[in-house]
Amino acid sequence: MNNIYLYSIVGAGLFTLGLYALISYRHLLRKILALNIMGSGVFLILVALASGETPDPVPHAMVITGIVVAVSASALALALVLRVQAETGKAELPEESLE
Amino acid sequence: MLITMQEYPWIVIIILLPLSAAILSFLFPRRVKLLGLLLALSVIAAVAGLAWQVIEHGAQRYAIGGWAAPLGIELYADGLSLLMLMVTALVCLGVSIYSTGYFNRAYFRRSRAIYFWPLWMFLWTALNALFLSSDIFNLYVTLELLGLSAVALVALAGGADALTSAIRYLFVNLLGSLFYLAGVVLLYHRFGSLDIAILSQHIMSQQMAPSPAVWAAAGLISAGLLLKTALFPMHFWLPPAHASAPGPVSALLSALVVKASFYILLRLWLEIFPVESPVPGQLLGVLGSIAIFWGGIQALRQMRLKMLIAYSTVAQIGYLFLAFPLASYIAWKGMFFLLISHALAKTAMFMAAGNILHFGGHDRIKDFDHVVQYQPLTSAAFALAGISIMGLPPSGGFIGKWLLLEAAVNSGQWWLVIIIILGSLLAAAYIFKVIGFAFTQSEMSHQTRKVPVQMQWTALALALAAVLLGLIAPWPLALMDIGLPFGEGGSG
Amino acid sequence: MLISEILTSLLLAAGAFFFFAGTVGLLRFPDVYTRLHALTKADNVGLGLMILGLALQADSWAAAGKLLLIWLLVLLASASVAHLIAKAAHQKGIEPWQR
Amino acid sequence: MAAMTLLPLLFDTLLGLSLIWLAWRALTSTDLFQAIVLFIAFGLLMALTWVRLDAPDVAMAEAAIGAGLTGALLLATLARLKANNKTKSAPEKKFSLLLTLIILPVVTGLVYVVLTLPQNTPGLAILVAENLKTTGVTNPVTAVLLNYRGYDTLLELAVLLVALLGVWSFGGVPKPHEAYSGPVLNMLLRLLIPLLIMVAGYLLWVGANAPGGAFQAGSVLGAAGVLLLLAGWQLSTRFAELPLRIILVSGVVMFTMAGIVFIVSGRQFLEYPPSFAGAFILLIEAAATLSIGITLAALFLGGRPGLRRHK
Repeated sequence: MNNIYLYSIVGAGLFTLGLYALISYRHLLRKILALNIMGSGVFLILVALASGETPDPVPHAMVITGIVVAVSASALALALVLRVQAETGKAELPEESLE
Repeated sequence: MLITMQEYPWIVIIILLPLSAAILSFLFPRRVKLLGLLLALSVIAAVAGLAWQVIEHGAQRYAIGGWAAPLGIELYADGLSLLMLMVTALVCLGVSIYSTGYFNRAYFRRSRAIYFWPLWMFLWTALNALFLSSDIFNLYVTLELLGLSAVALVALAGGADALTSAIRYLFVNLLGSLFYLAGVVLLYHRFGSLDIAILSQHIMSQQMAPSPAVWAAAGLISAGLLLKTALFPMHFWLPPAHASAPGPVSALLSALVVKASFYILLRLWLEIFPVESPVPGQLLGVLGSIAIFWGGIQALRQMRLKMLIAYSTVAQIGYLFLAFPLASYIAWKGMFFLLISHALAKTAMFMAAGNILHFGGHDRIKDFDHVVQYQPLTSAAFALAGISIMGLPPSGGFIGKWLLLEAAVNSGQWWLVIIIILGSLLAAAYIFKVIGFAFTQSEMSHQTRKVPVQMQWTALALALAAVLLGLIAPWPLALMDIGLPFGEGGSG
Repeated sequence: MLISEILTSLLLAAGAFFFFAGTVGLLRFPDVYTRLHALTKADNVGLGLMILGLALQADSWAAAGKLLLIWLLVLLASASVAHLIAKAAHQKGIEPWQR
Repeated sequence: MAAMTLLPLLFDTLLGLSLIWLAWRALTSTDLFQAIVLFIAFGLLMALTWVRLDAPDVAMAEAAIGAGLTGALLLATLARLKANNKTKSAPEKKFSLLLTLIILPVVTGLVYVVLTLPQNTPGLAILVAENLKTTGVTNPVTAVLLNYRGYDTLLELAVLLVALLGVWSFGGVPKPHEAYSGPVLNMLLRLLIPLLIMVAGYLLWVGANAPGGAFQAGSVLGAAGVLLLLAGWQLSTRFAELPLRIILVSGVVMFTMAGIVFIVSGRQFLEYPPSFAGAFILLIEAAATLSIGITLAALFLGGRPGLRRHK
């Protein structure tokens, strides 16, 4: 049963790895990659904890829904990146002024 | 065998109406404006039907697919969700009339304008589904639907700053949803169910210290939702997004979209999170008060009217969080009433700003040119909405702030009293600044454009509604008592 | 049935060896064309051996047939992809490596 | 005996470590193209992990949508970005020390909390299994997706539609891919496209009682669409307007109409009559497969097909 905990720890690791990359990199494509990896991390925790002797199908359905939502969000984000680059000439977020 | 009038499943009809209208307006782009008006009227009728059912028989629970709670998804309509549905219906009626004037050929490129209607109706579907759902994973899906349609609507304006603020808004939305989902995962594996009612029974029943999973879930969900509600440290994305969006879209964002994630936080906070220690409440109260000051001061400094109104939203959201340290029965009701009146007032304000932008071609406050003379209705709308934001009697804002003051005095937290009053003074300052400039004329004259009449009247009507809300206050306040959080389980 | 298990593990080992050879080729060879050559050749043979080994364990002829279909598909895909990459590289003007 | 139980553990740790390592390399590599390729490899390893956690449905969805389609979208965007932008952006770090101080407690907190969660709680598995008979399908995941939590799937199809609406609302004429239509690609198309469509049909049909279903079938159909678009195939403008839109919304429309039919016949919204449940689910899944496939291909195209090329 310890592979449940192994994969959920890997999931937690992916979540925080993605969070770190999302915040620290300015290129928009990297941010989209980071978000996808964070999503995979959360889904991994969700299914890993449910994979005991009686595999629970509800988390599987939730993850499939999550994957489709993630791909639609990524598609919208990528189209936006192209538009931002067309308008502002660079595919990076301007330096956020925190006021 | 057609089911009789009372048993009409209004709760489902309210979600299906905007969904089918969105699909129809996607299929037949030429008849979008008619569809928008028809949708607004039919949803108001459906909300009235649901209101009648809820008042007669109390909170409504509807198991979708015929499967009861732990297995299936349940919809739940009580006083809180009913009020939110009513405000959404009112605001969206105003937006549908306003948009027939705003998105005409002269002002907005036709190829872009036809996408406003289906996206807006999907946003309305997401709002209705969110206010009625009692399943936390379903709330995640509605939050995503809400976020994606809001981002697409912001990007509709098409300028460089609109697009950069749209993509920043998208990343903030996705990050918030992922944090929320992480919290849902922990709750599901701890209690084996996704339904709010069942979860609250589990958590309330085990009186011993809640396990770390519940605390972590509460923290993650709150962090995600606070990011989406733009509370003080995480508000950086709101002003550019709300200011650079098209007129009716910024009204929708400030009035409803930001409140939707707050609504979920409120419902989960009252029913699921076992908050014994006052520390989280105090923390939210402190962040709220900093938001009031920060938003107010930044609003005073702004050159552009729409940025000023966006920062006023940041400040008013701070007010909503003042109820958490009080956590008394009056405080929750006062805060919720403030939420409703702010929705109406802020929609009227952004519509007025849209009119001025449409009239003069710019919204630089310094260069307002005879706005009062040429745009009497719009200036009146802005002034009336300002009364409700400032909290002057008899407006709804006044009643909300008064109840909060009362709760603060009863619980003896005087620092809150001071903050509420100072916040109102700050609000008065930046609103009078705008009204002052409305009377002046600027040196350089620029050619003005005629503002369609329906845009002016809707702004005025919603501003009037925000003010008159204070007069009919007892009815909505009584309505809040139906259902869970305030009714039986009301804390305090 | 000990024999089929031994046979399967032998085939799997051989397949793994070919994959290993393909990877070494990828790392060691100087330019894109030779790497493509090494990868597609070695991996296809490796996969063929592995599929053969697994087909022995398959519980029905239909499953064995599906495994074979997988191998044919991979053959088709990797051959045409290798051609496309080589063509794109050539159009980009990458000269094949001369000693 | 110990060796046999050790092997899966070794494999799992190896898989877990390579997941983390691939994700780290993908996020911090200097070249964006390399980052995307590593991300696709990460997606495939994720699919392998789902198989290890005995979730075959999720594995197929992850491989087809998570790795395949998202990778194709990323590569297409990078190609369009590369046209006028340097992609060698070294990932300069900003306030990284402060960040690690924030991130570290988050990860330790998460790991600690995950470890305290009780092991193999059955969750809703027993409930799903008990009522499986009346759902009309025997594959529990399809039962949850289409019957128990069908409302989630309806909203999720709406999310996909909103994403497409957003992409179309940005305007922008889709730059036609410079078609590499050489003889080899055409031969590949002639063989693969019919096979992909047949596999999609098979996945849709088998979804009722084995891993498969609307989303996996839809993504295979989407992959076929992407392949066609890459070969420079153009949708004739006659179909670009209403017929295309009807197919795009067919999934959501079929789901809602079925729900309304159930209400009119006196049941709850989306409450399938047990005797016809299987037939209704197959009907809805067929419409959903079609709309998901075409939507994913249209997302890859990145703009409204059939737009007049006004220069």
